[in-house]
Amino acid sequence: MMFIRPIQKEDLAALLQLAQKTGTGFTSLPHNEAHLEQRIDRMIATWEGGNTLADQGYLFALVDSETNTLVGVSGIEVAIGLNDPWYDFHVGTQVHASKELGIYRQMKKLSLSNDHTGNSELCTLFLDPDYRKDKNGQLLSKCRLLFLAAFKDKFPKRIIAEMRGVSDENGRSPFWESLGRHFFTLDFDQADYLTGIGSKSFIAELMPKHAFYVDFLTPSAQQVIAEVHPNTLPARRILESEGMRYEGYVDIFDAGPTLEAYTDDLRIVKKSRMRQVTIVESALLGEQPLLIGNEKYQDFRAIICNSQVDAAHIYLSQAEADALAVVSGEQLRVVPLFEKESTL
Amino acid sequence: MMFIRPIQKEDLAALLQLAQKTGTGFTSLPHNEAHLEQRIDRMIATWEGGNTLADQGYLFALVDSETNTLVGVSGIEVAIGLNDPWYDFHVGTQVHASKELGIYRQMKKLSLSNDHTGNSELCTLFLDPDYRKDKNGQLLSKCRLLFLAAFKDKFPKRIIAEMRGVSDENGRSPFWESLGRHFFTLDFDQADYLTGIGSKSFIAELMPKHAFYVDFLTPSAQQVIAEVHPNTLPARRILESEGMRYEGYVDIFDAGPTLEAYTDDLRIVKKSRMRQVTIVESALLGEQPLLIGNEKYQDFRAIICNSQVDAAHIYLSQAEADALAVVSGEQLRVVPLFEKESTL
Amino acid sequence: MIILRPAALSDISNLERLAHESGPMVSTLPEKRSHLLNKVEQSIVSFEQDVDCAGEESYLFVLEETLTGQVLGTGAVNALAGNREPFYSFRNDIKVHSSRQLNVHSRIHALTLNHDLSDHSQLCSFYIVPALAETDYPTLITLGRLLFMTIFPLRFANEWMAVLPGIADESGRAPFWEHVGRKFFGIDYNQVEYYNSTRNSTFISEMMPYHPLYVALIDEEAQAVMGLVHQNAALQCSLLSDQGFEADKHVEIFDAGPILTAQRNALSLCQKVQQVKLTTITDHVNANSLQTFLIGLAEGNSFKACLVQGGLQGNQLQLSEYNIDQLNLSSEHRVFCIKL
Amino acid sequence: MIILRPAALSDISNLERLAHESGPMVSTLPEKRSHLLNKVEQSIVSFEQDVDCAGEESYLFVLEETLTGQVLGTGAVNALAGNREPFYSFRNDIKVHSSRQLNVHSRIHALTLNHDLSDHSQLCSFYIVPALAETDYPTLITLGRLLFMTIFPLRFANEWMAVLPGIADESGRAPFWEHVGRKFFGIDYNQVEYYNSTRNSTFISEMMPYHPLYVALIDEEAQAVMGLVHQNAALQCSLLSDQGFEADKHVEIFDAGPILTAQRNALSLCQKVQQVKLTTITDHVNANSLQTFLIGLAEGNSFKACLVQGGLQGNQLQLSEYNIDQLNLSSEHRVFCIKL
Repeated sequence: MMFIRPIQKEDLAALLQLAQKTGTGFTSLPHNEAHLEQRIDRMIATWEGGNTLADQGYLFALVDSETNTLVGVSGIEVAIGLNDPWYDFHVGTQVHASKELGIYRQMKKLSLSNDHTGNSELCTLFLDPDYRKDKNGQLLSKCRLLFLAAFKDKFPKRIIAEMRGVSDENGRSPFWESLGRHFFTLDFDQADYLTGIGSKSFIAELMPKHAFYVDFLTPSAQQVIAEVHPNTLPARRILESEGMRYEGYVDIFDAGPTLEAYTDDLRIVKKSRMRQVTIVESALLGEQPLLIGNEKYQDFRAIICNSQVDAAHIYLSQAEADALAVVSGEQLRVVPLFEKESTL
Repeated sequence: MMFIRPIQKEDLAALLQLAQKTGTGFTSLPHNEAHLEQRIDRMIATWEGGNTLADQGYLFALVDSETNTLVGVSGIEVAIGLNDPWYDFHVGTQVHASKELGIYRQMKKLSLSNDHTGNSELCTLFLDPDYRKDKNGQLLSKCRLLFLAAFKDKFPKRIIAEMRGVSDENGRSPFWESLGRHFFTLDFDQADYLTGIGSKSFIAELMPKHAFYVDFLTPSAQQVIAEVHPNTLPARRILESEGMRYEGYVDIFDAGPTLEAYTDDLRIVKKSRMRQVTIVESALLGEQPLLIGNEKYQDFRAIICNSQVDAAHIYLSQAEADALAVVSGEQLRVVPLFEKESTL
Repeated sequence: MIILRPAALSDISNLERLAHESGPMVSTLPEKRSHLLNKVEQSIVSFEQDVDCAGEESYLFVLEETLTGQVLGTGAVNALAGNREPFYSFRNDIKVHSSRQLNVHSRIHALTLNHDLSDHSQLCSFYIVPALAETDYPTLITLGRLLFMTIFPLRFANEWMAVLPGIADESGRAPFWEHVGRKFFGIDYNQVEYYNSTRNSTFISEMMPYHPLYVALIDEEAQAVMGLVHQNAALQCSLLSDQGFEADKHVEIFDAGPILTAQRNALSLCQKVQQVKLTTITDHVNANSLQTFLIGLAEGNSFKACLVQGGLQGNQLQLSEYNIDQLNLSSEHRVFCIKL
Repeated sequence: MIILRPAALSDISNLERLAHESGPMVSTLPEKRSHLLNKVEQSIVSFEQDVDCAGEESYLFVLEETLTGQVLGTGAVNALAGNREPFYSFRNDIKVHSSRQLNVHSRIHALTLNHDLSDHSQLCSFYIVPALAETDYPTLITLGRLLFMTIFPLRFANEWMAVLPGIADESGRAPFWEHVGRKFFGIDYNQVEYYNSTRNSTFISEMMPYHPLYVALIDEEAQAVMGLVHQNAALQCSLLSDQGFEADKHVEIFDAGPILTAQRNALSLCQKVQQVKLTTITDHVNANSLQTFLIGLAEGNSFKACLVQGGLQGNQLQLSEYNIDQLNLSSEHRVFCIKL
């Protein structure tokens, strides 16, 4: 069975191995042992209550209980931009109009912004390619929202997620070629790597500080603004189905969209309900897949299963209860896995 | 009975009389006959299908059926900023940080924006003071959202409403005194009047074109950013309960908040349902006040009443059906008047 | 004899013809009769007024062949480039972007819409018929105006400038406009040049960006022509450069043509001009020793200039009797000369 | 005799004392010994190098009483204000906001962070002990440096500038800082001046606004001091102004003190300086006819300057035998003088 738990110190080797499988455009899990170890330590310190807001973050591990191996991770940063500034481009509208000449022009412009300072960020989702099946991606992505629903008071009221933008098979981003390259002599790959190890703000210092018009970019750069890489489309769809939306902010390097929402508007926050655990010998299949998580902050667990559920109870097998680290009578947070399913 | 209908050519005199009762800070219903006549003509042309998008707008009249008098109006502009540019200030965040000096500063800045270009706008709500009772304000405000729910395809996907900002009993706006006055020699009253008659963009041309920091405004100006005038608080609460939110844009004169939403997110759009009219001799009171509108574009009507309603029907008295311009068997759009009420 | 003199109302038809010939190259010489008439009338008023501080005056000169009365060229001076309204240009600013960790200071060029030159006096509306392009008369039009400005310093600012036409092809396609202005206006270059010559400049603040435009983001074809002068104005450019005008960091906003600026006192003409008395050439002067002089004749507020052959001795400029006759001198005339 | 000469390593202790005395007024004279040492070493290297284009050189002079070896003042010149990094200032721009319908062109002042002055040569680190404030020696420090720059033109840019301290009270409270810089930095004026003298300027681009700051929105107390010079620097200011320096549209970014600029060739000192031969005063010269001269002695790359009483006849400057002895002349020395 696949389940989610907090990252642990012992996960370093597995995480490093996982990082090796990522490619260009995946900035937040660089193959760099010192960086990853520091990251794990910071996450553990957060769970232990030892970090200031600026340093708080959570990283969740997807574990295969059969083999007890870590096969994926996903994270939340609690409040971005409080150490290094957080940059993105705001896509604004500017109208140039002259009544006398009878001309009206509506132009898109991009301006460097720190507007998401202090928001939470969904980040670092990576799943071992061998496990890209059976709703594992759903679990890895959505467990974060379930955690957020359970511990809402530990998060600010807005959450964002940066989506990887368009690049070609050689890792060339049309947006970077048209914009960033003029301001910076690095290749996109290098810029991307620096970003992954937390040097994004260094690079942002060299980027255009004044607003500029989209019309001055190459057509291929214009086309990819707020578009995601084809491989990222499923991830985008998952988050959009959960209530996150593109609201006019894009990444400064590849122009991938920033999705955002008020946490209160997230489907999982609005629709998840508490149910009491009843352990049954042979669990009957319910009518729809459910995302289920416990309410234990330091030993958070989440799984997906088609359990039977009624107005007060959820019926689990012993194995499921074990994966969730609960015993009969405890409360679990439960929500349909998919938006389209009926409410509880 | 109070009911809503489209504005008519014959309403000019009544509208002019109503305009006389508004005060400073109510910019969109100036006491100016030519302006009001033109406005009515433009609205009628919209209903008759004769206007380009830029000129489309709707104005609804609240009528007391006892006396057949017009006692209030409320409007929607379909797509703002397509003739004259639409300006507001975007409230952004800028972070100044130096690792070496160990300094981190988060500052708010305001930038002139045309970002709402092409959005719809809820505008021009005014109710005769004698009629400020019995949910008349609710009807006048919410009938627009009901109209929008019924004719969604005629509107863009986002809608905004500008809320009147803070000014004192003499009509002095602290924000204007701290900012606008330096760039413009008019009093706030005059600027306000020019805005009402559609000259807002002339004034915007003189306003600061570059972003500036909120910290440079007087404390009293800083305090009123995104705050509404006490008299406008009820209007703000109504719109917020319907799903509109302040999202970081304020008026360039008085810094009143711009509320906004995707039309699809509006409660009335999401929760309104169709019910078939059944006329009953003596209508029984249902459990909650309902907002009810017909589906007739050119003869739109809306009322509030506590009708009985079941899964398929709504039970109305003859007088109510008359006010709604429907007969038995026709379909009406129905939604609980208040957010807190149970769904249909 | 060919002289440079203030335009008169009787020149209107001739000016109309020249404006038509000159086409879009001379944006400040409008084709429309009513606009030309305004320009001439404004010039007449400007000459008539006593001025002790540069203001809204605009002085229009024509090049006239005095025997036939033919008008062969034009040149104007605006006392202030931005008199009733700002004079806009693009300033090529350099912005340094610094990153401590990367130890980089990049120098980024950006064009900023500005009106720094509004308080400069402006040479404009230069045109000469093609037949005279290779003669000394372009020099007369250009240096004649500088001489006028030198002799009447109170009428002008201390800083002078001239906007030279930038690169555009015969069909009126200007690369800089295509890649910059067109994005904001959506109209042709000829069209905007016409608006520019006939409307007040408010439309520029309405339509043009107040954000700096990063040069690196401008199409290379347009970058390549920034600050380049149209070949038709090459002579103008070198005449002004020889005098001490320099292409600073400003370019014209529509075609990115160069804008030359100078401090009055730094101009060689201002340093070398001298007031002289005209005398008739005495027999013993050798014709070979004669040199070409630009002379300016000021009488009250009026001014004309021409080129003559003569010999300078002290403050005596010796001319042929024929030349002196043609100049129609009165005792009120002050005469200034400069050797070319 | 009191002379202006290049700083030597042996001056460090004296400089430390002066830096401590001068306090925050002279931001480019750091109190920290290691920084002072750097500055002196950089100066020594700069003097030793043959330079044919202004670069990273920085020249530090001290005012020395030669009998006692006491150091009584300092003055430095940076070959380029922004050598390895940009030199930032606020430029007071005027923006015109136009409205067609209202027929208004408002002129709006805004301060823009810029580094236009990076390529200017910069006079800095001026300090003199209070006891000499009323003497001619401040003049020696200031004009002596200008003379040095004039004699070694290849070492400097053609445009020179000096940043003068702006208004601050004795406790180090600068009104401009309180209402502007403090909003961005959240620290005291003394603190930022210390950073400014000891750190590279990247922190300025990190902390200061790249948007123009509208002057109208700045507190009036701060507006009132923009471009005003601190009373302690009034003499400096008038010395430089007399030479032809002008307060342009730039002010210092922390205290809004004036920044004076000049073109080298426009300075009266550059126009009047002459190379001379020193001779001994002959008996028949009347002591009353002696005048005060600034003289500069160049030998190879080295330079010193002092004030003397003498008489100038052609290219012969006659001094007393005593003075000539003190100057320690060699045959290699080139001598320049200017009458004060």
